[in-house]
Amino acid sequence: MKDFLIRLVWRIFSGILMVLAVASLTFFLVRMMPGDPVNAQYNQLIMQGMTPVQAENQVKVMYGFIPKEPVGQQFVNYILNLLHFDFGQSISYEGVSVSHIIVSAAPWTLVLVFTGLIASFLIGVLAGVIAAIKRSSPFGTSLTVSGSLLHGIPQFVMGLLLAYLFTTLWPLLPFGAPYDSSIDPGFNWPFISSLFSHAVLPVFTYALSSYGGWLLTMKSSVITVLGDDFILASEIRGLKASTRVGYIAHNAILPLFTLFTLSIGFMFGGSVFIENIFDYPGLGNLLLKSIDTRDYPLMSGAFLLITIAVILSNIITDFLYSIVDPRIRR
Amino acid sequence: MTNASSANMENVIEEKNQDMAISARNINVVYSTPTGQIPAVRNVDIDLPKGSITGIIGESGSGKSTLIMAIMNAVTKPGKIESGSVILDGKEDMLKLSTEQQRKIRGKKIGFVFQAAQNSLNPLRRVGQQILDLGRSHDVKDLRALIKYAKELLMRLGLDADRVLASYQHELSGGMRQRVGIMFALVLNADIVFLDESTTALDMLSQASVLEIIRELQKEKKLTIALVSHDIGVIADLSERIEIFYAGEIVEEGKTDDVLANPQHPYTRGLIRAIPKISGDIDSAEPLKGASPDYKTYQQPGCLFYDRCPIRTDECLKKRPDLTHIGKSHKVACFRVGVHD
Amino acid sequence: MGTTSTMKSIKQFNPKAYQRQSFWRAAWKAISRKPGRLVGFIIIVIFTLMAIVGPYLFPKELPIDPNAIYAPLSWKYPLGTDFEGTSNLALIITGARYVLLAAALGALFTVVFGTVLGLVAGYFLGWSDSVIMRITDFFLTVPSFPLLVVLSTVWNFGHPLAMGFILGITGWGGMARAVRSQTLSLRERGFIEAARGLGLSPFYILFREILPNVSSYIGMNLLTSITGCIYAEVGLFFLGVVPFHVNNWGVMLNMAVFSAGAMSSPSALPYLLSPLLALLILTLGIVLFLDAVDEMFNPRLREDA
Amino acid sequence: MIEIKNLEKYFTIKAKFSDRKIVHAVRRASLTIPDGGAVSLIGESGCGKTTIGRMLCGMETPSEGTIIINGQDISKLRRGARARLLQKIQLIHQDPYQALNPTHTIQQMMSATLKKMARQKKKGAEWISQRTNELLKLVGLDPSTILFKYPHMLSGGQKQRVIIARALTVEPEMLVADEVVSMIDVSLRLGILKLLRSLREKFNISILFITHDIASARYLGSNTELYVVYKGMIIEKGLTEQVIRQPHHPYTQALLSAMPILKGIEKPGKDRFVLTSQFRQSEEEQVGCLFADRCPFSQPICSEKRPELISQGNSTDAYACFFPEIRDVAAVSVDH
Repeated sequence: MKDFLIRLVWRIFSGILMVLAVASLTFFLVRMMPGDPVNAQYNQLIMQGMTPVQAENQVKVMYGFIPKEPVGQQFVNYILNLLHFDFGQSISYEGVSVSHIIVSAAPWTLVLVFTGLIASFLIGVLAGVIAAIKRSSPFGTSLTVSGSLLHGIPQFVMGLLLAYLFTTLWPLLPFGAPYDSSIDPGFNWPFISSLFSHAVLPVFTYALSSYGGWLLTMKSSVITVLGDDFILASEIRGLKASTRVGYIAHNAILPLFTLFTLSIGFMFGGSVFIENIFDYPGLGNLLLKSIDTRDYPLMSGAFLLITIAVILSNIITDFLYSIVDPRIRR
Repeated sequence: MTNASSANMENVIEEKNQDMAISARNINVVYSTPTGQIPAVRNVDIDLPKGSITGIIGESGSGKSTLIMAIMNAVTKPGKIESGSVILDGKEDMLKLSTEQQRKIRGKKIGFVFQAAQNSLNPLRRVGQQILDLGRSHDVKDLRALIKYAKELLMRLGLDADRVLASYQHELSGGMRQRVGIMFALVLNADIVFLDESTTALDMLSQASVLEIIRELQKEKKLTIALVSHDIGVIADLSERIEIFYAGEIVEEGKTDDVLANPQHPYTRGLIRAIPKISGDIDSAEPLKGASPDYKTYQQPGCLFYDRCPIRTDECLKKRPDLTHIGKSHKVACFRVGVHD
Repeated sequence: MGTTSTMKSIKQFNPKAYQRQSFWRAAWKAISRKPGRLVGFIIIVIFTLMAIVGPYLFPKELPIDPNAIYAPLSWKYPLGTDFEGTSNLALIITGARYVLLAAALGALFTVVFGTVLGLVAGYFLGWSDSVIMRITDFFLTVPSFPLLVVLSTVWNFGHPLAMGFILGITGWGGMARAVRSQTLSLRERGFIEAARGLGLSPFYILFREILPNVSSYIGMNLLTSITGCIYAEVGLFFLGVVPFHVNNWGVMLNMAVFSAGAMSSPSALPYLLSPLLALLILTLGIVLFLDAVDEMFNPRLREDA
Repeated sequence: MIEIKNLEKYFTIKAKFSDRKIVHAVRRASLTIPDGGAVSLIGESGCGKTTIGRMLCGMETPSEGTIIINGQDISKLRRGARARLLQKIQLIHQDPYQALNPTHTIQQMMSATLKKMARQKKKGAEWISQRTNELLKLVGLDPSTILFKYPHMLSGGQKQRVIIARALTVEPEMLVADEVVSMIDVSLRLGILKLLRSLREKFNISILFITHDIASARYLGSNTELYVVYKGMIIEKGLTEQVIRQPHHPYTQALLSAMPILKGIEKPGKDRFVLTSQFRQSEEEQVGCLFADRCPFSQPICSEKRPELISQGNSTDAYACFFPEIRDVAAVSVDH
């Protein structure tokens, strides 16, 4: 128990260090921008007729620091604001705080990717088991081949192909936007069904492009376990087939468990292409838009959130794994 | 012991153990490899008399482990049993039973103790849970009694039973795992037990105490034991009968002290001379010439030992000798019996 | 062994030449053993040739044809034309250089950084290991594609070298960690300790003893990193976050989807599909060829062939 | 001559994240190996015998004590000089399957070190290939068939011979042979043992032979000394044949009793006993005799005070026991 706490504290500490490192990276990145956007913003505000004090305050609200201050002071202010979960104010959505924009974009990404992740994981793992057990039969081989092909196709190619097939060639599904703009958003059937049908293609794209990876990993994991001595031993001890399959599945899925929980972390930043192609208002799109409009506070905020998600899932994975695998447990 | 009295003893033993726990005939196992078909076990007949300990000796790659896997009908790919029969208790043929019937025999009637270096336990389940899995698979009604018996066995084996049952495999040392393996082989009251290099990776003292326990349990439960090893010492110490295996064939068999005191096959003689011993004259010891059998050895038409044999003749290259009686229960596969090197 | 007699006759010449020769011969044997590998090899060779000589086959400014805007497939335009009437095939061929060169450089940076840092960390351990692994953790944790997107605001990706460098920087973490863990497990094997006991230098041990043992892993990673780099860079261009300096497949995709509206107007479809096709065929080639890599570098597998 | 004096080794094991465990692996070990001499270290796995060998090769640093090679205390030497001296002691690994680089041919392995030697001796490529052939023949291999092979094409015995030949390239004065025959087929073990013996006799190379199998220690030559190690401490020593026939320490006797009996060839010694209790790495440091908890002959004083290794009468024999008694435990030949 004491060990557990020490490790937890250590992991959280190093996680915070990591977040600070990424935060300083974005800070200096913005400072390095061609034409120094912070200064430019300040000058623009002066030109709009603000007094230097007003302009300074406005810039500070947006970026978390004032351009006239020395760099060290700016950096400290920026970090201090971050520690209060204050990511600054957006430039393109005037007067709206970055955290507000991020919080409203996150659910779109989460629902989209989480559904795709769960679906691809379940189907991929199942197919992987079958591909491993039937690896010398044509069916098993074709499963493996399907997996490697789908694994090899990049997400944006997959998205474009699916979009072409199901919206242009066979116009079965709507293309672009998260829901039909002619319908009033609200808790009514037309809106929900519109949401649903608009989500099918993006979810499918995500699921299909990650399915191959799960299949291949699960297949090789099962094959490794099948070669383990204790599987032969369980056969020679005459254990029931169902018990043996349970042994194999339990041992084979453990390595995938880590990958799965890690994927949850990468979820936040993992759908840039899909959101772009299908015009979904999630975090990935937010990041792209912020770059398009040179909305640097928004960009740093979105990027920071994506990183924090990964770091958090790393820590959680580490601890969950030590619970799931008795060999790690003390 | 004089020759006459030993022959007398043999008679008694032969009569007593007429019925065989396992009687395997004409076992052939072939491995398919990129270089061709390799007969890993060829025309092997082997009997395990009830209540006896039989030792099977062979170097690595001699096919001895394949043979006992064939008896269990559990040869793994790329190996395949080409022909043969394995009669259990003079009744059913293991190789002809349905998969489900075979499964019920494995583990329940025939116990198996794996190599010490092998991990025969599921790393993710506690030992106790795995005993329950075993019991459920073999339709044991009273699982509580099963656990109780397992504890009793573990205690006999010198282990802290409660602690072991609550442990995972990685929490046990090599010697402890091996004892747990023996418990698994015996907990369903199997009367035939196979031991495949079961003490090889253990320390001297652990090995000696494990062998001692096996000896005791065998006497008490009248077990039929087949012991497979490359270590002639372990086999000579424990077994009553001995089978010398070379390149997939039995080249000599008989009572242990008979075969060791009076070896007739040049391989047996060479092997005995080649092992480092604690007793006897060190200068008379000599390594066996040549290399251990490899895939080429298996493919020659004549005697498989030809290329390492000190007393070979041209005849040996043409034909392969059959295993023939030279005494009451002593058999040798050699054309040159009686010729000394 | 059937090769004994040839070995003897070759031995009289030059053993080193024999070994060098034997690698290429064995490599070719491994490739030609299965038709799939051969197909993969041929695809890779064709694309490489395309990248090397492609731009010389066409004038610097590709001809435009106002009469053949979005022309259908024909002998003159095997893959149709784009919004200016330029042949799609010519665009693919001339665009291959940037894509492949940047990907090759990216993969090379990835593999070189990853291998050297992984070897050093795994072999010397101690403080160099701690420092390297902390940095590796950092790069592994920061999601690389969003990072690339963010970096695109400050970095000029006009030259393939610049693109390759950034791809390498963001991608070496996984490689370093894997090479380190392989080095650690090789350290446990006796031969590294034996080499040290024999007084061989750390340089010799790192690059002559350990490196050949991870070479098949490195070879495979080189190929998979190439595909990874191609996707990442084409993706960046497709998203339009990187300014278009030169023609390449990603630019084509972006224009096709966001300017030409290929999704809704079927006439522009060849413009969209031709870069997709190029990507898919190249991927297929690399996937098929990967199968041969292990056999090329592993003497144990080589002999059986 | 190589001398070890009062060698100690502690290992710190990071058992858990927060606490550390210190293992006393070697306790005040002293031994002397003359040029061309041989010493066998006998004990169970984990008894510290391998650690002694590794300290001698410079693979581990002693926590305390001195190692003197040819009159020079190696801890007092500079790094370069120490490395040069330690190279005179070569370790032969237990596992021949792991000790050869799978990507190198035998010729590549041999020439890697021979190139260095050639540079020192100002010899050319000719010398390297000549020396390669010479050494391979010396260990009983045929250079023409083996030179361009990869390790996986050789048998375990051949691999072990290659490893010995490679160790000989640096012209060592001593070989530390750590369980060198345990992974080799029984029928081929004697060949390796005889090779080691001939290296002693022909080239005056001394041998530190580390094993758990007393029987194989007999085959290194009659003047081999046997040291029995238990929990890091040398508990008995003497000439091999003498220790086997007249063991004083109960632990030595237990080891000898544990040797399997070859029925028909051997019969057990009349005092043979089997030790059934298990070896345990005790949590806290024992005060008394390290073997007291398992010893069938222990008395109360054994767990209170620790006996020292004391020579008895003549200079070679010594044992650490309060109640030494010769027991006839080793198997003897049956006469036909």
